[in-house]
Amino acid sequence: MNLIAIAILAPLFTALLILLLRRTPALLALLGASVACVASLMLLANVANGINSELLLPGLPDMPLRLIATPLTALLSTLVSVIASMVLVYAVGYMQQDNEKNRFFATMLLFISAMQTLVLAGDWILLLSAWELIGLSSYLLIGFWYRKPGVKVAATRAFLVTRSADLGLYIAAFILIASTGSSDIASSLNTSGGAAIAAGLLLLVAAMGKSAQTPLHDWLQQAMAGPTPVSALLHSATLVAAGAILLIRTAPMLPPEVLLVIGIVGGITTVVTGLIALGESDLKRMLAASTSSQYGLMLIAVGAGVPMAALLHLIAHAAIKSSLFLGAGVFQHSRESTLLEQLRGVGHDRPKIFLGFVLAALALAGIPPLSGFFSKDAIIAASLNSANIWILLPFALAGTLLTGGYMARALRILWQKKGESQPVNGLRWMGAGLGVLVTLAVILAAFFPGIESLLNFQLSETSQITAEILGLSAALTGLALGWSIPRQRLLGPLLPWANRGFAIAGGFDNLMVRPALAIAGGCEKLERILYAGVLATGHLGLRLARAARHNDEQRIDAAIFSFVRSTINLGSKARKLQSGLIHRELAISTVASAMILVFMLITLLVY
Amino acid sequence: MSPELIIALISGAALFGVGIYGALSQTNLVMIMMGIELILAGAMVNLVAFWRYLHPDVAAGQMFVLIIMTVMAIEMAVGFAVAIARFRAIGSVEMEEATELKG
Amino acid sequence: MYPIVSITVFLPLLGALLVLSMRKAPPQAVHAIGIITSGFTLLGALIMWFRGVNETGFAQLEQIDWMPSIGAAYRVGVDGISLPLVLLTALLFFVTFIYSSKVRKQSHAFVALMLLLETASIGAFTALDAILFYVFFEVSLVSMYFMIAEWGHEDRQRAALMFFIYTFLGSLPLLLAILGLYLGSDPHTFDMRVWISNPPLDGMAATLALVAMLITFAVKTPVFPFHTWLPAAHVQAPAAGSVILAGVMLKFGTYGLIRFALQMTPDAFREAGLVILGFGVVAALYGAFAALAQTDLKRLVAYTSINHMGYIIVGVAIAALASDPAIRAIALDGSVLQMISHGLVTGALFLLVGMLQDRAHTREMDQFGGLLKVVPVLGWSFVLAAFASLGLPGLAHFPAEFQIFLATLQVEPFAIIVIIGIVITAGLYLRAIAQIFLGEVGDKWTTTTMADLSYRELLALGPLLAFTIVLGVAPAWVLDVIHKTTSALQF
Amino acid sequence: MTAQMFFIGFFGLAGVWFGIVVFRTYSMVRSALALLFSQTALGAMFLSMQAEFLGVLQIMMMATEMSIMAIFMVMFMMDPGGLGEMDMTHQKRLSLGVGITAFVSAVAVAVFVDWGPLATTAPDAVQQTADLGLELLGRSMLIFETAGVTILTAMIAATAVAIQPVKKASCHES
Repeated sequence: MNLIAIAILAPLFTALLILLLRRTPALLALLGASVACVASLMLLANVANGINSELLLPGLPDMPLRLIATPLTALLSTLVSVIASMVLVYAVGYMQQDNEKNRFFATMLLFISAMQTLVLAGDWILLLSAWELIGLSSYLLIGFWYRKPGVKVAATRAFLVTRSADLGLYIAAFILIASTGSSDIASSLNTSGGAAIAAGLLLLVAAMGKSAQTPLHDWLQQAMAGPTPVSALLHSATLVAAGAILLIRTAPMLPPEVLLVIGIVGGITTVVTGLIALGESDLKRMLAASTSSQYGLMLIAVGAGVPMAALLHLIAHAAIKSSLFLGAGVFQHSRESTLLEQLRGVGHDRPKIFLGFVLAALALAGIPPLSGFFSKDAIIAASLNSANIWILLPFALAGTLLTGGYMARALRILWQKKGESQPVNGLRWMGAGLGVLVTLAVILAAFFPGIESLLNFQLSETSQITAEILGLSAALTGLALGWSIPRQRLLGPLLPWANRGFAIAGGFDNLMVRPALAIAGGCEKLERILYAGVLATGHLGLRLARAARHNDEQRIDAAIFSFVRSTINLGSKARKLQSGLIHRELAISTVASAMILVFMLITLLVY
Repeated sequence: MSPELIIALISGAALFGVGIYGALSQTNLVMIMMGIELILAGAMVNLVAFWRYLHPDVAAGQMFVLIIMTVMAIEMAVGFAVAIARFRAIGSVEMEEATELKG
Repeated sequence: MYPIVSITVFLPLLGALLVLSMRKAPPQAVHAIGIITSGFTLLGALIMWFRGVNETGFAQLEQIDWMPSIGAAYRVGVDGISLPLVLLTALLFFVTFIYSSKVRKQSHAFVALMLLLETASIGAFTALDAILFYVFFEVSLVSMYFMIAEWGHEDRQRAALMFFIYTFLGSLPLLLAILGLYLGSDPHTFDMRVWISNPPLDGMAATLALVAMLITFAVKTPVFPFHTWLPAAHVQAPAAGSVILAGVMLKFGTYGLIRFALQMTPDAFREAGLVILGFGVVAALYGAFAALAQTDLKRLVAYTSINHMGYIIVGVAIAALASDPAIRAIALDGSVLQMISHGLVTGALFLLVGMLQDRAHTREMDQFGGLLKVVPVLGWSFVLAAFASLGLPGLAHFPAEFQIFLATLQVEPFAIIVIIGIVITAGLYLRAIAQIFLGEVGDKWTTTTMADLSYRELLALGPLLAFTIVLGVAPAWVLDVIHKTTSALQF
Repeated sequence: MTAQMFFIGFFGLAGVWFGIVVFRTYSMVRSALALLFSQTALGAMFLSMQAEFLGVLQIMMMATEMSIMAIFMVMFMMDPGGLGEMDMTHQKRLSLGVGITAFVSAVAVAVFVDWGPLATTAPDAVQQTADLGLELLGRSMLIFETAGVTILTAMIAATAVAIQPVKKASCHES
């Protein structure tokens, strides 16, 4: 039995099992996730020993579906399964109160298996399918509490934005398949020229959608409507990561122009969403914004031509951000809110959790020796070494700075002052999941060399020092600023705009929804006109037919009736003739025979 | 050419005409029957005359006369039967009153 | 070796006669007859499926001389394009009979009419003789007219009138085209195989015949602007009628487009390819946008089927325009598979809408709300069907649309704008789900108790949804049959 | 002016005269007798035309027949004696016209048709009768038999019509 299949199918089957059994969902979920975890770890081990495995499935004619276990995919799969299992462990505690655990865990497992498929996919069709499926499962998860106000909007928005961006992936996949004649990703990596540029830009669009890059970033913040474990999974290793993963995997084929565009998009995003995070007044929404910002950094790395730096940051960020969210979830339970105002001083009430939160925050800010530090430095180094350093470097540094800023602000608010919290049950499970993730966040850097060797890739040593100095200084400045100066003064005039999420021209609504609805309205009008027209013609035809029929009936009836009447008259006349008097009959017959005789006589004379 | 045939035919014609007049003019069933008798008699005269003066050697002429006699007998029989029936029914054989056949 | 095709075609007719013969039978018995007959028909279709198709040409041929003097004969047979449609038809009728087993209004006539319709539909897909095809075609139209006019909803008369106008407009040109092909063929024959193997007409004549056929099939498919009968008919038709109309009878149009227009006048079709492609693109986008504007759920589904059929038109046009046989095969695979998946998904959707209407007695989406809490099974089934309809991978529509778009991009890149349709459909389905099933439970439904799906409804719905998933996850088992024919297609 | 011609003319005239007399009297009995005489005159006319068999047959038949008729007259007619001069005719003018027309046309035919040469001699009585017998039992067998059967039928029918319906009588009595 193939490990790849196990890694994908174990969560799926457990999900079905949960739906069938309808009991002990948490246990089954943990079981499935751990099986997947073991499978992907074994995959990683195999790959480390240089055994790349592949799985071919029957797909479309001449286009088989393929799953591949290369170092990159195996690594990502491991990341996904590990983070996911930890989040599930946490969720066991978090969802104790909820009475729809079955649905929750089943959807989570579906989500996990879809993500596994995405990272292990070896051809475009499967990638596309998984890409859409995680969209679906995130829709289901964000809309999990579908009765809450605003949730359905958030879920719909999330799916719709990503779906519209997915068109890019569709068309890119079509272009690549057309240009190489095969749906295999590996073979399409060596396309070049116009096809590569077009495909690259389209892939970027898709990635922007999934990774919530500007200007498609606002759906991610709304996605906070879902349960916290969902957010943790969404932002760390699964949904949002998909975009970056896509770019990382296709980086080899991206021509420099596209790389530049990617870098710029990432840079803009990291700054804009960083500002949003800084101006945010809701903890979870702030974390969401920071997610966009971090993925902006990764895009910068990709744009700088060092996708591995992006990969490292992806891995580190996965652990960090998930632990941050989990911590936020605990705070939320203890204060029944995620507004920073409500959460003031919650750190005092939950010291252990807060410690983990702090560690993760510092890691994200990039403080040595935490993992975030190394990954960020890799990115900064990459931008230093890239051709267009003057475009990318400022963005990278600004992103780092902002990261420090909003994390420091969050920490301060969470620590300051006292407030009363309520007991949280299931804390043990949550603590367990959170603990593991925080440890990962802290020590993950130790694995980086191993990963580099696994992907036989060496981060450039040159300007390593510069990068470290720049990054560290930026992070520290950010922390100091964020801790000391309130956001009003930091942002100044930008604040309201940031709170509005820098919605350009009304954002998604005005740019896409309204035009679509307007067109739809126009179609509807045209529809009514057409309908009325056709109906009118139909009625006209019917009326004509009816008139003709009427007319005909009149004529024909008249003819028939007159005929009948005349016949009747004739008959009555004949009755008069038949008097019944013998002598009269006799006379008539005699006269008649006389006539006949005359007639015969005439004929006789004529001939 | 000798006029016997003509004379015979004329008398036959006369009988015929008289018979028709009688048959049409009489109101009494029996009288009507008499008229018919006369008509048939006229026909008989003609036949006999034709046989005698045109084909005396063919007996068919006489045969036809026999047939006509038969017809006369039948006419008599049926006529009287009807007369009896009518008389028994309404006590008269006046044709003015026989309007049952009126359509 | 039984003539399984003919048996499958005429079994429902026998059932109908049986039903008509037993006037006194109670409705339950009548519906039982209907279900059993259609079940056996489905069995026959499955046997046909397992007998399979040939590499080239038609398989399972059955022929009886009918009017030898004019070269018309009773000829039936299947190939990779018609066989899946036959299976789909049998399945849809089966589930429809199960679903509508609650119909009490003149159940005799209803069941008889449905069975007649089934014979006509399967016959139209298996007929290899133009006259035979036309006869089945007409019979199906007429019986559907009665279905709408008799068992429809509030405004059925107008809808039936609409349907009548269009069918009247529609099927006449086809007859002319058939006669033209007949006169063009030498020796004169109505054998469609001959017409396909060497197209009888060329030049202007072929173009005229093509135009005639296109009119007919455009009305049937339907293509903008000949589509206005569809929403009216769908909204007013009973749920069973909608399922059959959308699932089976719309396929006449696209099947005819491939079987007649594309295969019998290929050159003319290739010349007109761009026009047809344009029509397809417009139809797809227009259908999507018009659906977005709807508030009536059933109209919405009806318009999305215009959108999906538009994709099929695009696929066929692309297949005509493509020079590379591989791409042509891809496009045709996609188109045929799209027919199947549309039949399954839209059938399921119309059933669900019907169930919803039975419960709520309204189709206005803003009347509902939070029903996912009230009727979870119904709700999740609808979600599944809706996502299938918006082309989610792993569900029926994705492989088909993927192939169509893939071929489109390779042949006519500009036509790829049609892909916008999948976003629009996504938007409108999500909005529908949000309005009907998500959010707070509408106060109307908190007071009135709404029952979840009964066994009958589950039985009707289950097969469709199951096939939807199977077709999406493993399309190969259907695609192999289709591909065997499309890859060998010569024109 | 041969004797035969004279006799033919005489008897013919007599027959016609008596025939006219039939409708001139007001008494049934007289009419019947007149008819009897007319028929007898005809019989004599036949004889004078050398058709002995037919002549004799005619005289005998008509004698019987007319006597039967006279009896019926007495039975049925009101006023058998014809003393009350009641008119028992109608549509006289029409009848007269028709009769005269018929007579005139027939005479015209008789006069203006060219009858060709007349046969002077006729076979003698024995020969005639033999011929007639052969004729009847030979060529004209069918006609003859038909005539016989017809007479039989007529007799039966006449009887059936004439006898009093039994059922009706019983109804009367009860």
